Amino acid sequence: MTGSDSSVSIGFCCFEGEEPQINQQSTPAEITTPIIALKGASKSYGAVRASRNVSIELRAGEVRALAGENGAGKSTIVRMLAGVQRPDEGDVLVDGDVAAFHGPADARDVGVAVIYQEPTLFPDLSVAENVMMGRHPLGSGRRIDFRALNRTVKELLDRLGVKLDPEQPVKGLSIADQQIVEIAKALSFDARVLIMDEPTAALSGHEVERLFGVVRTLKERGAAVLFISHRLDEIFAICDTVTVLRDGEVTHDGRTADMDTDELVRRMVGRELSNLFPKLDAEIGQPVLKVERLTREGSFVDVSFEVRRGEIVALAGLVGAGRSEVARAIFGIDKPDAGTVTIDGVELKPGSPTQAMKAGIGLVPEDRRQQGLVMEMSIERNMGLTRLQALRNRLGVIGLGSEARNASDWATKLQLKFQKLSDPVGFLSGGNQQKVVLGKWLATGPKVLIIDEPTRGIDVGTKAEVHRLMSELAGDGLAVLMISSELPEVLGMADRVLVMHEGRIARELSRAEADEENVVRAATGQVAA
Amino acid sequence: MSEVKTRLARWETVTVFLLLVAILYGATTSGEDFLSGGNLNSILSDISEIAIIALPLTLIIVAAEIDLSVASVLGLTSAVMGYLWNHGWAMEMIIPAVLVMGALAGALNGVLVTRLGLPSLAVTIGTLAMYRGLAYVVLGDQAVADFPQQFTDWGFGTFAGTQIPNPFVLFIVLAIVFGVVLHMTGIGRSIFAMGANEEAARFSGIRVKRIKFWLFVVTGAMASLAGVVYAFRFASARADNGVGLELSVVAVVLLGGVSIFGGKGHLLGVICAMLLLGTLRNALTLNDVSAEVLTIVTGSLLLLSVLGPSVTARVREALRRGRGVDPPPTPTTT
Amino acid sequence: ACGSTKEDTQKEAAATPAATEEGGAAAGGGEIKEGLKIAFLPKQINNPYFTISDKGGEDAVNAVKGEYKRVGPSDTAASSQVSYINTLTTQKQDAIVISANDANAVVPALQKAKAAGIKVVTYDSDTAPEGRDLFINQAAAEDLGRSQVQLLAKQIGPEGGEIAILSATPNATNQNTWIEFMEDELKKPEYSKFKLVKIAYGNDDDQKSFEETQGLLQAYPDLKGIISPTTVGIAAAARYLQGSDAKGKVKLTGLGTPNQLRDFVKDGTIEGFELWDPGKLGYLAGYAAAALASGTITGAEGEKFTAGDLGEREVGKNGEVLLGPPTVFDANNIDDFDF
Amino acid sequence: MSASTQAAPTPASPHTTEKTSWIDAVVRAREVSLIGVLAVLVIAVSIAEPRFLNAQNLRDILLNVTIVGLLAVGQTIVVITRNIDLSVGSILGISAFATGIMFADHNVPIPLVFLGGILFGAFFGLINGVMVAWARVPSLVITLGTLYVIRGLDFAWAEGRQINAADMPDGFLSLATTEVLGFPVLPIFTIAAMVLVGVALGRSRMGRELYAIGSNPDAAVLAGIRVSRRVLGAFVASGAIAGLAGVLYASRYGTLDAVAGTGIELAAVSAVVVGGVAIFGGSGTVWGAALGALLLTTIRSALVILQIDPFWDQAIQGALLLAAIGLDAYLAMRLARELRKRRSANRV
Ligand SMILES: Nc1ncnc2c1ncn2[C@@H]1O[C@H](COP(=O)(O)OP(=O)(O)OP(=O)(O)O)[C@@H](O)[C@H]1O
Ligand SMILES: Nc1ncnc2c1ncn2[C@@H]1O[C@H](COP(=O)(O)OP(=O)(O)OP(=O)(O)O)[C@@H](O)[C@H]1O
Ligand SMILES: [Mg+2]
Ligand SMILES: [Mg+2]
Repeated sequence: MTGSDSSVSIGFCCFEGEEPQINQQSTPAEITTPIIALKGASKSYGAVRASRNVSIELRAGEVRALAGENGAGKSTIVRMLAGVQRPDEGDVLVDGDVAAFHGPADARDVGVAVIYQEPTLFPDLSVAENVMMGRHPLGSGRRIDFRALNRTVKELLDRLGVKLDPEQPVKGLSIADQQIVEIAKALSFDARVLIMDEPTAALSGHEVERLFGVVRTLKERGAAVLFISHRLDEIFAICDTVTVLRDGEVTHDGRTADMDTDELVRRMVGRELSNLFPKLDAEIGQPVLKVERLTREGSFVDVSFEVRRGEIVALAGLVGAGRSEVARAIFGIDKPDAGTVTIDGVELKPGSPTQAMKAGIGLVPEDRRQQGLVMEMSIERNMGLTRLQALRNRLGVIGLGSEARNASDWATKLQLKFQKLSDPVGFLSGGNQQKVVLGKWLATGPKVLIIDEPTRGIDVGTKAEVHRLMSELAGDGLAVLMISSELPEVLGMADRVLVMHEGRIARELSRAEADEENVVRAATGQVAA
Repeated sequence: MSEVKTRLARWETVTVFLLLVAILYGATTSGEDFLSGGNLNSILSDISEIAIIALPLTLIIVAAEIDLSVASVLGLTSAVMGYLWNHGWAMEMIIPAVLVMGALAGALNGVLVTRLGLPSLAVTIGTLAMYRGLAYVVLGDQAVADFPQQFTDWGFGTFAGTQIPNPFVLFIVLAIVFGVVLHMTGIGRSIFAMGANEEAARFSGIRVKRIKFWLFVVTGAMASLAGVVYAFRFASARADNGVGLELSVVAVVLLGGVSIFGGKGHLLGVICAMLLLGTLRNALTLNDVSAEVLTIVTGSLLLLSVLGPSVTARVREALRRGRGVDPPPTPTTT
Repeated sequence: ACGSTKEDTQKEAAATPAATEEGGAAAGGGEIKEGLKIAFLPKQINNPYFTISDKGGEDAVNAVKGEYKRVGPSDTAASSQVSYINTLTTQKQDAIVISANDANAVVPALQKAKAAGIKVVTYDSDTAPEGRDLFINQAAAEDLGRSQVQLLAKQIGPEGGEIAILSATPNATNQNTWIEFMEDELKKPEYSKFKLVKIAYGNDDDQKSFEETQGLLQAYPDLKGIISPTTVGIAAAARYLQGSDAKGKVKLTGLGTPNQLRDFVKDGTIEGFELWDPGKLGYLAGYAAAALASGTITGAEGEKFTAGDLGEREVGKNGEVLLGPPTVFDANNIDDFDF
Repeated sequence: MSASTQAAPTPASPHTTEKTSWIDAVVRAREVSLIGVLAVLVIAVSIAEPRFLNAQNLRDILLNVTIVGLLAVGQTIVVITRNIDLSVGSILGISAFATGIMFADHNVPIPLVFLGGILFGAFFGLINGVMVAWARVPSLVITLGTLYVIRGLDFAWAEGRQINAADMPDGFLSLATTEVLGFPVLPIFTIAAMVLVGVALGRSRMGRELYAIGSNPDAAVLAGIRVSRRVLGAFVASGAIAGLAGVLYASRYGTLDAVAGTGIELAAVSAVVVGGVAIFGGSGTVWGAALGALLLTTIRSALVILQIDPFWDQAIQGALLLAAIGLDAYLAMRLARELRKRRSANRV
């Protein structure tokens, strides 16, 4: 590796000592054959037709966006291109020829690198091994040369501008750092095609910029990039072309330069969207939730604030600032080391979610698959989980149909799209799953609702609906504590913004004071509170 | 897929079907021997202890934990019963005392699993050895066989003139209680939820640790109860009572369609599975099939119980896809 | 005291098996019936010792033109034996010949079998008397216990020393009875120089017995001798001694089969050991069961029956029939035996 | 592969020095702490009973650990992939019996018997592996099933027959007693297997892929690892090692019937757990597992030599196993807390 140092740049580490096989001259994208393409591809999961007759082409030097609502079939396309699944009909073409991928390894062998939507790391293994799994540099006797491995990965991480120890196990990393490992993994080999399924969902603006820098370099070097994100501004910032999906079908394929956000949204949802952040003014009443000097070693220090009736308070900050940890501690999932939480003047016992629920707190957690829902359980049972006591009849037994009644009420109110309430909740699309989580907490009739990343990974249409709901709830006198990494959401929805930086509340901003600059400055620690 | 088809494809249904086949086999090959009341009695009494322990163990496995120490708790119970009886305790005192002891044994498992966060498989392999060891410490090489007649009579006797053994009647009562708790109460829902996704259960305000702890306690107490039944049924208390029974109980629960990964299963399936196993073994023994074949049959049934659903699902998948390749499991994404 | 049974007359008597209900003394000297269903239920079906003994039983049952059958568990749990007893009861066997894993646990099931008219004979390992009609005793427990001590003492010599016992499981009834007699024998003045330092349990498991032997030698460096009154134990102990420095120095005796121990006797690891002939034990049990089931005897003390090649046997106290004194095997005679 | 990688001078990577905190030491030093516990145990016992340290006893401990240690090595391969193999006791049993049969009835030469035993075990491992990997069924259930089935086959095959030392050649039996340079021969097999497997797991791509599979099976698929094939391979390896253990069992104990090795799977699993191999896959080493086996064997031996009442044996062993995993959990908890602290320190 020493000899070839100069030829190694971001994204092109040639561990086998070979020259990068990238087409160095940047030919205009239009004339070349696509490096990889789908032709007339269809794919069904049971009755769900996730992909219908989709054609998409990725050419050298092109960054293409894939846009669409939740469940439009974006990840399905990724899986077909990555060789994880084969299309039921249609073909994958590599350099114009039909390729039969039998597994992800086949796709990788032709130079397809993928960042999947779900984390795909090995928590017990080191950062370096995660990046280089299956491609460890070998020393004598075909044994792995760990020193070379760590060095190579260190170099790669340095180029990405992150301080991560390659020998550290992934287990202890924050979600953002884990995402960076994913990115490093995809960039670690000689990729001709880079596919990224919502790589920025867990990243802060700073890290997103870094990533974009890498993408641009790749593009210059002649790689093809497929980029998926629900943040439309990112699409316009980095992508040359965009493919829009609706219900598994391609509805538009064109240059980003030729369209604007409104048009993109219209093509995605098939209708006009008026107001994305319909925050209504609500009457703000007495403080309900009071947090005083809450501290948890290693996560956050000395956090104090209050939330009033009818108020939406946003907790902003960079990923890893400790916001979710505060929410967990308030709800009692973790036991704080010091400090108190009071609801309507009554102090809560630390570390007891049951007590917190009784006192009227609800928590919509950030990770709905892991924390919010029991995927293989039915919609109605998931909705009933928070109300097991209330659903009992006189005999102490859960009455026949009482869960269904409970669930169908909320399903109607939240306009849930489902087939049967007895279907597993895993059958629903992401946005609808989020509604189930909301519903299960609203059903408890909380006084305070903590919503962690209310719209993470949710498409624009559903997003607007969730925001409308939050606004309505606040209007009905609910105290809402919202944690969000999306600045527009924070600015659009909150009556008050608390900005966290490195485990402390760095600044409190009123709705009037809160603008992009103030929040970012506070979040990055540029102003003391 | 239609409702009926899904239901048919459920493993519990297959178990019921196999049970019917086993009965038919017994009835046609051994005729009146098999169908006699006395034989019914021996089928049912042979599975008494397994059946009693399988009830709480079903709950534990649905909650994605396991308890391998049950047979040792049974043995320890027998040993302590013998010891206390030798020391002049009244049987009316001994029974509650050993039940409490069983609950404590379960509580130790529970504490280690919930408070220290240890994997229950490892913990209960440890207590499997420890409780059996304590049984030897308590009773050594003695066998206590002079329990009062009315108790041993109960263990061996039948219920109100029928051919149903008394211990099995006890089981039926307990089965109803456990069935209701698991399938019709909030606790049951919580058990399913934490078995399928413990974190989500915690985030729903379910007291996961507390419920798990009590599940272990109840399992200990029930294993103890099985120990009492065992001691009475065989009129004998020895330190080695019930050695190796844990594997049979686990086998029965899994055969009944309960997923070892938690979150799935039905108590009726488990009950069918134990009747199936009891009936089949009985019918085979009546036909002079040797012990080794019985072992093979037990093992094969267990294999079938997990392979059956999985293989049919994969075959169905392959047929549907038409292209006949096996897709790697995909992380479901929306 | 009734006369001898005429085993040569094999008349097809169509009486019900549960015929003999005259309590007390002599049954009217009947003949052994043909077609008796006699089932052997050993402690463990795959145990080689029982393979030999039940072969003898089969010979006996065939000789009386009965229907022989052998069932049993593959583990040594009492509970599994019970389900076999129940099955045999359901099948209406004429007699069950059983070696009990637990003297008490099988009794209720055996009583049920008896109530259904089935005769019960125990062999090798007895049950509580109410569970059976006859016990075929391989050797009087007292003889066996004392003779093993005598055998070992002779090998060690008058200077005595530390000795240990390597038994089967802690719960094995017959072993425990023998051990009691061994301890009693050691109380005699001529053994004052002998000291029993430990009773170890090898659980009739090769590996465990092997390691226990090794532990004994480590823990008691001055050990002079080991008695292992179980075939598994003595073989494992011999195998350990053979490979260790203690070979020949630490004497080993106990109960074992000649085939198993022939090599050890020849290479001097073992000087001598004893055992009854297990085949004959099964043979005698088979005849006893046939006699009971035919109603020629009832199991009362003093009754006599003819047991094929073994000649006439008498029922002793407590319904016991004694096989006879054990044979001592040593380098001189071991090649005369093959079992 | 690339020579340049090889030739690269150690760039005295600055980060390697700064992060040698005690946590990393603990993470890597599971084996070290086991050795520590072992040392304390040996010292304590030999103070109480000096004869514990004599050559014969140490040799015996080594011999005793041979078989369970070997099984623990095989078990590690499987456990690392987030599976478990409960059928090893039965595989050992049937392979030991097969060894006896090969000698007694067919006069097979010794090296071929070794090969035969290994292949025999590998065959059953293959059956396990096919069911686990192809049908994607939990291995706990599958191997619980084959535990019964294989033992049943063993019974059916043996039909109550016992094969004795006299039926086997002296050259084979003497493996258990002969020594090379004062070191008994039998444990050499275990050590060889351990080194082979240890290096393969730690330093080959295939080995690292096994860890990856155990750490996150879904991600392993996406990383292009042939998961089914690897898991299948792990079971075949475990079976083959159990087969070898069966041959060694025959050599050591000399008496073979259908019950050989009953229940030994729990000892192997215990050793693996004590040795710090995570039961949920992804971490642990064969060195740890082998040390776990050695520790448990030494404890057993100490109990005998200290003349502890045999009735206490099992209870003490169970309690010690609990203590070992409890300590493990405690250390892990400390580690997690330390990591948390370290994170907060890092941000400042
Ligand atoms: N493994 C699966 N089994 C069944 N249905 C699935 C599976 N994976 C996806 N689906 C369904 O296929 C459709 C398309 O899913 P896909 O994951 O491609 O959507 P997406 O566009 O990536 O959505 P999101 O923006 O939420 O990630 C959805 O309706 C989803 O519910
Ligand atoms: N998977 C994890 N394992 C261990 N620690 C983590 C993990 N994720 C986050 N942390 C740590 O917890 C603290 C708070 O992290 P977290 O990312 O939840 O904060 P946040 O501000 O809520 O960010 P987010 O936008 O992700 O909700 C940080 O110190 C982070 O390093
Ligand atoms: Mg997606
Ligand atoms: Mg968060």
